[in-house]
Amino acid sequence: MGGRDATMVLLDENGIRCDGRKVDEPRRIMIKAGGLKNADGSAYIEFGDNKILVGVFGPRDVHPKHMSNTDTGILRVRYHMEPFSVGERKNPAPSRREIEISKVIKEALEPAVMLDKFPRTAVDVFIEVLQADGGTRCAALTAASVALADAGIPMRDMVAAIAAGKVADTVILDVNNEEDQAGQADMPIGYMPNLEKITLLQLDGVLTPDEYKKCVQVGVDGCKIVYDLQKKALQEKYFGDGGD
Amino acid sequence: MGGRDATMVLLDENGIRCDGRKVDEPRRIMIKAGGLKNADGSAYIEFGDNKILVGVFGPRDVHPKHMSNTDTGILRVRYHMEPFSVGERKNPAPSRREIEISKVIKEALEPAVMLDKFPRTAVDVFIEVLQADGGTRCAALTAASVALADAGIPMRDMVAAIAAGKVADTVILDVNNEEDQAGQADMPIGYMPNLEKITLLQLDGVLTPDEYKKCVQVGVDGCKIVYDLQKKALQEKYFGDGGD
Amino acid sequence: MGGRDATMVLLDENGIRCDGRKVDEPRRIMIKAGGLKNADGSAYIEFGDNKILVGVFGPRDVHPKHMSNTDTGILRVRYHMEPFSVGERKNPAPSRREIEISKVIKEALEPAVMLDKFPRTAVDVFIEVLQADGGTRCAALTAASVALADAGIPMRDMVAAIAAGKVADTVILDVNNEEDQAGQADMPIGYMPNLEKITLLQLDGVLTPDEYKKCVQVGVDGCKIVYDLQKKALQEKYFGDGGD
Amino acid sequence: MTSASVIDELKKSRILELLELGKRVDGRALDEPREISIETNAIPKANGSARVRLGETEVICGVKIQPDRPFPDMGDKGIFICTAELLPLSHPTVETGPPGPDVIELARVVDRGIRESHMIDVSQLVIEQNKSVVGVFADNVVVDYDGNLFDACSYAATAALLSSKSPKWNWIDDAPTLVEGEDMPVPIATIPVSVTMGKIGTHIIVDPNGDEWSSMDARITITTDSDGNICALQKGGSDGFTLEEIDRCGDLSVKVGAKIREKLKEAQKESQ
Amino acid sequence: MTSASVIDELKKSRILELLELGKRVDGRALDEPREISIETNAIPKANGSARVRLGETEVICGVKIQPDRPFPDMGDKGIFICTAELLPLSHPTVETGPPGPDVIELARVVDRGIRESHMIDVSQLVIEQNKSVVGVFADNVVVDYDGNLFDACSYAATAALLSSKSPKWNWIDDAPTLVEGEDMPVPIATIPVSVTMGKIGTHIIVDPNGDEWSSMDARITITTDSDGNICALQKGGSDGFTLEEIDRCGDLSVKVGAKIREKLKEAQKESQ
Amino acid sequence: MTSASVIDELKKSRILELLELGKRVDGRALDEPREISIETNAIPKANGSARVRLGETEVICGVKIQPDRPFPDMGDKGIFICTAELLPLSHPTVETGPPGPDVIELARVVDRGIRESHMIDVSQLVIEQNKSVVGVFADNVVVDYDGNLFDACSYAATAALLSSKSPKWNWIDDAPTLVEGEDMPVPIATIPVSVTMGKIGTHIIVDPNGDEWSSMDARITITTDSDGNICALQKGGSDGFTLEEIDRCGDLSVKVGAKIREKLKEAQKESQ
Repeated sequence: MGGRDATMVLLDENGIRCDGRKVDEPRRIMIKAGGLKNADGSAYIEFGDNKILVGVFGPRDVHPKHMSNTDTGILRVRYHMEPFSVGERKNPAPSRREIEISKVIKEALEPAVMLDKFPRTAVDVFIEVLQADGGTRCAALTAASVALADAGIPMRDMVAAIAAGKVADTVILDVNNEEDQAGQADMPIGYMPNLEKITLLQLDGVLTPDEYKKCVQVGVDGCKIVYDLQKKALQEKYFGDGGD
Repeated sequence: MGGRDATMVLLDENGIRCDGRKVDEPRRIMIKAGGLKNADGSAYIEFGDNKILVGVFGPRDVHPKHMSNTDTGILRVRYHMEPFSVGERKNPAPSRREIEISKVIKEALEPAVMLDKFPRTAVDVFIEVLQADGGTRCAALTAASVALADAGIPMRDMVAAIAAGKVADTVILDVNNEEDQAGQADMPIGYMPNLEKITLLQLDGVLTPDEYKKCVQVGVDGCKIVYDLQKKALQEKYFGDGGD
Repeated sequence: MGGRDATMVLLDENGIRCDGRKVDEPRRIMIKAGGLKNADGSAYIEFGDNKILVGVFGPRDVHPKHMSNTDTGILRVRYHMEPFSVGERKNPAPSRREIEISKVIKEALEPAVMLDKFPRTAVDVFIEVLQADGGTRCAALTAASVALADAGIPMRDMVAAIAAGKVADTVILDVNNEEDQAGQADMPIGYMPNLEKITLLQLDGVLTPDEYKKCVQVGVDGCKIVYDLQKKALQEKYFGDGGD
Repeated sequence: MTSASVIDELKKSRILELLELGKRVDGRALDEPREISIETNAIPKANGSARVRLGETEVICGVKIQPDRPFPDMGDKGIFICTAELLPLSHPTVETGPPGPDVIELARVVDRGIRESHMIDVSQLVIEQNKSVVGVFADNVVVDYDGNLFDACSYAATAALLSSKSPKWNWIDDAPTLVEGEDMPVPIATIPVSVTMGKIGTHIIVDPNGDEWSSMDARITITTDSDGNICALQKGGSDGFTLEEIDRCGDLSVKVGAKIREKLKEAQKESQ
Repeated sequence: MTSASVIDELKKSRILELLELGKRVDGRALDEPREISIETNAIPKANGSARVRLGETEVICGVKIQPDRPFPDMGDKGIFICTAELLPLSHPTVETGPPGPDVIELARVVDRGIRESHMIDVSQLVIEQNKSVVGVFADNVVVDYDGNLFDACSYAATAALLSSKSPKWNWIDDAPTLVEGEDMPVPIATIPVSVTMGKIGTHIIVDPNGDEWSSMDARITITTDSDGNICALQKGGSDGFTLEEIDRCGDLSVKVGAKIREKLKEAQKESQ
Repeated sequence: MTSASVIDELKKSRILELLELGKRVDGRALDEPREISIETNAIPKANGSARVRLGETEVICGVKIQPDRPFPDMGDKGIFICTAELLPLSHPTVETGPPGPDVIELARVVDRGIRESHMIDVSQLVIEQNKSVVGVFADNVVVDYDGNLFDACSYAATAALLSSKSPKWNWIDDAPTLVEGEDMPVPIATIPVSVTMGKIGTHIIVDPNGDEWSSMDARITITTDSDGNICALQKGGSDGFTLEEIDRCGDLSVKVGAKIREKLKEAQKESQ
């Protein structure tokens, strides 16, 4: 972070970003509920150039038994990147980055899922990144919420996610890969619009206290846009339309 | 496969191979039943320059219990090469090749073993390649059959094995290391002569459909030669003679 | 071993060693009983430039159960070096050397601990080498005995440890790092002064049979010095003085 | 993917009953593979890719092409590696963690079928002899499981390779240096096609679906090349084949393989 | 460190009860961190080191500085890596073996806080461009656990780095060669301070101790630099924060961080 | 190899009873090793090899000699590594998988005995200083277990090394290049012999067999060189030795070792 590549123009004099977007404009987002045949629920998302598939199984028995909890269900999340999803072929072994993101997404989903409705059992969320651009964790979290809903898991709300950030001293919405590499800050945000709670929040890069507050606000507003697309995807699957 | 080394003469004008054999002539094969003191059954084979030791334990309890099967016994096979068995010292960790060959040999032995006679238990076959030439899997499978018989495991038949192949556009029996490296095709075959069933079959290299059929036939005929040597080895141990 | 570095003067004409000590003089040894808050017992030792922390837990339940013993308690020891404890940063994965030393220290402590007093349970000894000089295993064993005593584990005796060795054809006490690298022999010794038993003994390097016997004697005498310091450390903690 | 439940036993009986009448559970002829759909360039950022559906089995293959160091004593040849992985979302029984023997065999058989056909001419993949070569990695991931991963992965990898464009590198200042704008197709010598057959009782069926897969006694995967020659084979499962059955499987693999090769050629054309 | 015993439930009730009255179990104000003691040069043979006590949590950090090969495409930058490990003597529940997700997250958050602040100017850590760089490794080990390892490890690593002296190497005969007697401080650009806050019910508390840690619903770790800017953040735990709470935590991190930065500066001075 | 069954207890009582009478279960004197048979060149394709039977314990050692890169700061020395592995066919209790502490100790003690004797003169194993050296790898595999693997592996490795022929390499074009037809014996400086003694009650016995091994309270392995000096030692087991016992074991190792060294020399002669 922090002006890594000074030669790239991230924001031109008209306030237009390197991929033609305005500062508060998200990339193209396409969400599809369902699609997988064997999973209990699934979703597919294209978020800019990210392509991510999520499958959900459960509630189902936990093996070994002692990993289960008599009071509550447990949520298990695996975030995984395909070898061909990134620039240089990724080693198939799970990286420390993948393990951390799995944990962060799990904790972002937990407030949304009514775990107490299925004690002793587990719900498994398998996230597969087929093609990665900037912001895979937000795209993954967004799709995971839809897949959980598609699986009929009881939920308090859905988590919508998008990143805010800073390039050329300007707060922007939805950081892409170039902006993440060459920009000044990247702040992924996951938000439940109905419950008004931020459940995922991270930051890499330098922000003044004021920029920090602005980023959070811009991110939360962006999540509301994403949330509408999540609902639309579910409506399309279950009612055959886009909610119009 | 496929003419890897054009400079080597694999078959001369008199139909003699690089190690002096005729096209349908196996290498020197020596099989000994028994030999190990702690194993329930064992065998040692020299097949050309291959030197392979096999030990069998069981039927015995399975740990952990849930790996066992109440209806049938299970066969477990480990094919393992010593660090000093090959040209360049082998890393001691099990390779993917060893794991695949273990599975292929296991499935080649299963039709011969009366697994239903020992439900809930396991028979373990440990194959140790002390020195490798071409065709270790055939030699190993041949010796494993003898070791199982030596352990008194109830069997429908023994599996005899040998490779057919193609060098200099000619179908040959019992591919050696040079022929495997520089030749055109290698087809390991495992065969139960009494039940007339092929239980191991693999192929690397290019064959016309006619050559394919000829290879299988040549391999099956070779297995019958190996089978006689297996029986002789058991007779030698249990009746003190070579069955003559 | 064996004169690895001929240029270093390990013993001068006055019988003074490279760090100014006499041949039968140990390095500065400081032992502190207790110190850790969560461990059931603990000790800290500075032995020359070695700095080692030991924590003890137990007797406590064993998981999985089948690892426990209905007749006796079990002792488990882990010897572990921090990445920053040695010259070149150590890879965090446990090395084969660490696994062997863990076993050697465990077997050196077992004769001192009344394992039969706590059947079905385990006592865990965790040794952390913060800074390594020559002789970490002796320092670790010495501190582990004190930590076991501090945890109130019933003991027959304490094990005191120090190395004897050979430099410039002379038998010496308490081999330091330079003497270990450039000297002729290193013999770590663990000894229970009350029970008069040697419970740890290793040797790297060449000794005549006479030197061998002399080394053992010098080491045993050194252990008695260490033993007094162990007792003093416990007295200081439990009676507020150094036993004077 | 093993099982021994009552339901499974009933399924197997039903499958066998139908086979005695010359029929299959899904209405196919015994020598008829399921419908194949091939979508190339599913992963645009990869150098090549394909999403293949074989009935309800679905596989995505992405190809990455990048400079690599040659293997010892192989300094005049590039590298080709094909892998296969069962994603846990493909079936409720799939476990995460290191691959077991089944998946290792799958990956090695798919790799060998393509490698032994000499589809990729690795002698053309050298940047600087003994120092730097081109590595071609075709990684398959299974996203939905309904039997016969061998063929589904093989078709996905082959289609992905046929659609691949390789960048070009020159050897400058002791390092491989990318030459912009010179992407070229990967050098292809033949199109391998694997055909997997299951044996249930005494019946041989082509392209077993998931229920057939868990009911079968043995299987055989035979790969043929564009000349109709046989270039790789793997027998599996806990029963054997007669000599006559092996011959028949060979013929089937040539016949069925030829039809599937046409589909792969079509997909290649569409990708360009 | 998870638990669900009756005692734990009682503890949580008691903690929450007190918080309703504006009090904490150990008498601190809600925005008050525990006492911090910093001892530098605890490991004299390392290039830098510190032993930090945050209440009864205790961490030792040792810094090793040595030549290394640069990461690919990063030939003009040195290497900085910060790790964290829970030693099994730090708490009866700690297990040996490879680190679990909790410890991996801990290490990565501590590393990122320091890395993103640009504390270490890695562009000055080059011995020979593209061939040899200086690697700075700050390894934390936890020797006593009483909650909030994020901050304890962060302070230990920062104090250890502030006290570090780096050897100098020249590039001679294709190898990095040590120049004797030219040890210099590591190039430091700013002093990052992480502040971790827990959320219990609707209360935000700074620097949760062990009992508070196992009772809290969510947490947030915010790192600020010497300019009072925010440079890294990690939310954790199974609940969320309101927008207002996030803003408040940002303000708290600046305010509390500034005080702790003074302590780190003092420790740096004492170490020289 | 641990056990606590009733049979084991009975065996131990019987062994101890006999020892009180000065006798052993298999009729040997207390200071008498079992019969040793040594067959060299058991693995003709290796650079050296031996199959050693010590009573009913049987070990095969193969030596591989090949160019390698030197260890850091050891550019003027070749590499010698000796390993040991218990094959699962050697005893019903042996498990596959990564080696446990027992096997790691075994391998390290066997390696150290040979290494510390300076048997192999590694300073002669340099192809090109700092760049390429000769690596000598002596890998032991245990094929039948009946106690005292320390000595059986040590004799197998020593006999295999004594029978080894090393190829020669020259440094040509920045690579080690094999010189045909110049195989030479490995440079040998001394012949180490390890002697392992068990302590049962107050009795010291040489070369414990399997039943004695599982009954003994402690053990000691002492390696001597051709000059009759002691060059390596390892105490093991859950009891201690008195000073007097340690002295006596030293004497025994010299005396017994000298006889075994003669057998190794014979085997070396026969191998040539």
